[in-house]
Amino acid sequence: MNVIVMLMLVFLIICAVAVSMTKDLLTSVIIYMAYSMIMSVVWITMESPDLAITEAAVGAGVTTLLFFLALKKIHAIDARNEVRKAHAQEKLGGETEHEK
Amino acid sequence: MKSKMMNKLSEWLTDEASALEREMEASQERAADEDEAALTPAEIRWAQEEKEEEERIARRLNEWTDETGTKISRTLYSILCLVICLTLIVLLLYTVTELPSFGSPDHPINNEVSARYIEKGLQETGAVNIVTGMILDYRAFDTLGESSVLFTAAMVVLFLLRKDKESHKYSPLAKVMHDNPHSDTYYEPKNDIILQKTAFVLVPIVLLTGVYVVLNGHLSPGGGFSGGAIMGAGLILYVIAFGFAKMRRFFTYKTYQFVVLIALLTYACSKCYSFFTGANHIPSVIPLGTPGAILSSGLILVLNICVGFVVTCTMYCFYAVFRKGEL
Amino acid sequence: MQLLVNYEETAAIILFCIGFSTMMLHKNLIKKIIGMDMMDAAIFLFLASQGYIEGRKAPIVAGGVQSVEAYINPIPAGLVLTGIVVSVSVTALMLALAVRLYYRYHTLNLDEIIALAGKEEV
Amino acid sequence: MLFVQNFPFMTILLTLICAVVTSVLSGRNARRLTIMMLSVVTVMTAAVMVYTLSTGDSYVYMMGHFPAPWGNEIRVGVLETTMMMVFCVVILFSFLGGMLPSIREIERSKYNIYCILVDLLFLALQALVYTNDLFTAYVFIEINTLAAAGLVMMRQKGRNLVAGVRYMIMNLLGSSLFLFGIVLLYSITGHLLMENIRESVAVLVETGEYKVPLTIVVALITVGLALKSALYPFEKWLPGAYSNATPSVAAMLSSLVSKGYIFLLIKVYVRVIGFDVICSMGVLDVLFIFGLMGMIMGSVSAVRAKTTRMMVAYSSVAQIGYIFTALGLRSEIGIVCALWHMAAHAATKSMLFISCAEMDDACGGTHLRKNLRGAFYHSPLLALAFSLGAINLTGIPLLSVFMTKVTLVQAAIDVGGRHMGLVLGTVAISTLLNAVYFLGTAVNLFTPTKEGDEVLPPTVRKNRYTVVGLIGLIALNLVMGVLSQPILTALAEGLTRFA
Repeated sequence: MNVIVMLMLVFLIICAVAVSMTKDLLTSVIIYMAYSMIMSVVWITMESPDLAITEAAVGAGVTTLLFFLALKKIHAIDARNEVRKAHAQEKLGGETEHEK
Repeated sequence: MKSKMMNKLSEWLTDEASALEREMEASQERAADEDEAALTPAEIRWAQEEKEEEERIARRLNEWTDETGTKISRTLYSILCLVICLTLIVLLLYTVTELPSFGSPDHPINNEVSARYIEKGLQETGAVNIVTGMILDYRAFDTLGESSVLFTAAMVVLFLLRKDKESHKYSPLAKVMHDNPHSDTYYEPKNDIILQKTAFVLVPIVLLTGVYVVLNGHLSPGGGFSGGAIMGAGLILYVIAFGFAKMRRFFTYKTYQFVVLIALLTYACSKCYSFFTGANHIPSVIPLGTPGAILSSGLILVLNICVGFVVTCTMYCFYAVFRKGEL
Repeated sequence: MQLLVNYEETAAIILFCIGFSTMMLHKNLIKKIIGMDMMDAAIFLFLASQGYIEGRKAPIVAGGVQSVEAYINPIPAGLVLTGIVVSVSVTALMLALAVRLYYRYHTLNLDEIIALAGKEEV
Repeated sequence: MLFVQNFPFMTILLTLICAVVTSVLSGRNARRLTIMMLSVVTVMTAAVMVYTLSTGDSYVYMMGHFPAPWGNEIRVGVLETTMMMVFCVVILFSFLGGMLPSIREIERSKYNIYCILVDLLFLALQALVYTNDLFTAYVFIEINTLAAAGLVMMRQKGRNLVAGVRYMIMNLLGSSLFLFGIVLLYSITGHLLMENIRESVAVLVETGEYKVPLTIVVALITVGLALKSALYPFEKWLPGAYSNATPSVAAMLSSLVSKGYIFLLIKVYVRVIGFDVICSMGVLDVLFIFGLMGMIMGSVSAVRAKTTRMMVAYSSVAQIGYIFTALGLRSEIGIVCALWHMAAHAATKSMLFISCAEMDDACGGTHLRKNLRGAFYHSPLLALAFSLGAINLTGIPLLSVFMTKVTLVQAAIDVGGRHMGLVLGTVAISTLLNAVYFLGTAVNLFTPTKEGDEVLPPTVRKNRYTVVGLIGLIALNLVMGVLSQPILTALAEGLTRFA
């Protein structure tokens, strides 16, 4: 039991470092979801089922969903975002004009 | 005499407010009509002077920071952060070595407070789940604050993301994205048969689980918040599968407002009652019931249901506002 | 070695510091938000680990047993429950703010956003 | 239990109920309800204040059916009610005085959210002032932070959003550190209620156990709350947030939100840990040094500011420096001075923010030197309010801030040694700088415009809300100036019972 909990804690730390290191936002959000999931299992091993249920429903469920929605809105998921490209060009043009 | 004065005062202030509002409306309309030509020459000159000066300063700043400056400050900042972080880690780990061993019963926090919760909690609150009894009865003021935090966050999110004139005016991208019929905001699934069939089975199960967790909050793990989050997830699944048009048939912004209003008012009023009677040493008349039955533990069941409703609505509201900008 | 005996607390401290440095060092708003969340979760892990007692059960009265020796300490669990709600509210607000800022400035880099905001007229 | 003793609990619940009801009202009704609620709460707080002053004693009020270490409770004493009274009056008149700009600057369909957030801010402030439990304090700190961030962003301009996000990041960092502090404190003492922690800490100090953890706890809580109240090295978020927000919000933030955190910090020092324990830790020296630096750096930035609002915002940094310097003097008089300056600064700064924002509108521009000349001749009330605030903060006798400076110097002389020299020197420099920027501006307001200058016609007509708000704030400042000695005595007495 003790060893399993320790392994999960090590996994939590690995997850945290990975979230910090990954470049891609979507990947880091998914890793963060795994972090929440493991956290809820750790809480079960610590005899706090209330916390485990809440963390599973909120941390791994709703929070991650909100992160996905936010990413969808800022088009980090959808790389084929023409609106953004068009606007980036417009912005670049605007800046070069400003520099002149 | 007094009421007359109050009336007069309120009339005086009300007149003022409506006059102000009329004026604001008129001025907004006027502002929309008028062009920049309305500026006086003096204003234009001042604006120009201001702009020139700012540009001069900006140029100087840019020259200084452009290449080396930002890099150096950035590196310094990173090093500072790392140093702070390392100090923090060393100090806190040192603290951990001084704390009592993990899992040992003679920890300072295992004192008379927790002993009473465990030994008398069932008789005093009627809740089998001691954690629920503790947060909704012994430490109810904290939990009232917790619900207010959720309410505050919901209000600020609504304020930030609900569509209005202002949010489109300043951002071309937002406008394009809102007007684009293919964007996520307008996308309504029409015939995604797999999703719909799955949701048809799953949504009732998820909602029922949520209801079970809320209603059994005082008997088993869970409670208003976790059950509410599960029910909110059920509603979100429904909306993903069947679209906002169907959802609107029974859940609109008005529903959201009404449910949250009623639930929070019930919550606040029942807490009002129990705080008032508690502080004035009046015994509470609400029966605690037989421990273990579903209709037991007095106000805790009511509070759990209220919190459940608030959380369900708030979670769905977060989803809808993030996705569509309206409920 | 006390650090290994208190392994839950040690892990919580390490997670807290990883969250702290993620929040301070990354320029990206979403990363900052995740870092903040991890920090909060680490504090909750620390708090919950204080309440655990070896060999005892979750504080749900079963079989009419109401002795202190039977259950773990319920207070940390209750406090963490409150804390999780606060943390999720904060996350939702910060994400809404990030979306709003992206609409306005088309970037998530906080330094760029501050620079852009400094340039625009009042 | 007397009926009047129920009032603090009733005001808290009333504020919450108002906030909830406001969510379904239209903007106009929301405004009316909020004004009514604020006036009722002010009257009730006044009643409680009279009661506590007449008995001179404090009482605890159980929030629920269970006594102290098991249930939550609030504590009401002279100190709490006096501070709360000032805060109530300030928030009421700031809300009234900033009404016109708020109507103009906030989207119509979202006006009721502004009222809700003001209610919630006020709720959190009351709970912070009255609470006797550290975890409750954390929960209400979060409400305070979220509501304040929402209020900063009310205008929805880009700069407001940026100010909001900087505010949120700094404040959330602060609350995380504060939370870690109370979690550590809980795990070494086993209590969350202030009195019980105090007993445990006394035992710990006697036996010498947990010496390092206790210091770390104090450091974490201090840094967390200093971050949130914008002590000097952490003040980067402040000018943007204060100068871009709508004036009533700027007034509330500068005079209430940061003061609530400092009041909590004083509570933690005096009631939770014990002031003599804190004095032996060296945390106060750090606060003292940063307070002094804040006094100078804030004033220097204010001198260089180009708009009135920026100037007033930077002067907040300097004034918070005064409060922390007074705290760092390690003496009872120092704490009394800090408490008094919190009240005096709250009253003055809210008046300054509201009058300067209205004056910017009245003069048709925000530039400090060009636009404001001769403002007295077309908007006398605004100019009078602004110059009253300005000369008050410079420290003219018979007004409230003068008493702060006198008490601060007195406390420093009592302490003696290096502290005395540093305080005397810094107060002198800071007063000089204050005089440069505040008196300069005030004189500018009364200078008639010359022949050649173009004068813009006033763009905004005077309105009764502003008049009521400003007259209320002016009256508050004058009353505090006249009654400064009795109030200081009451605060000192309250402090002895506070511990």
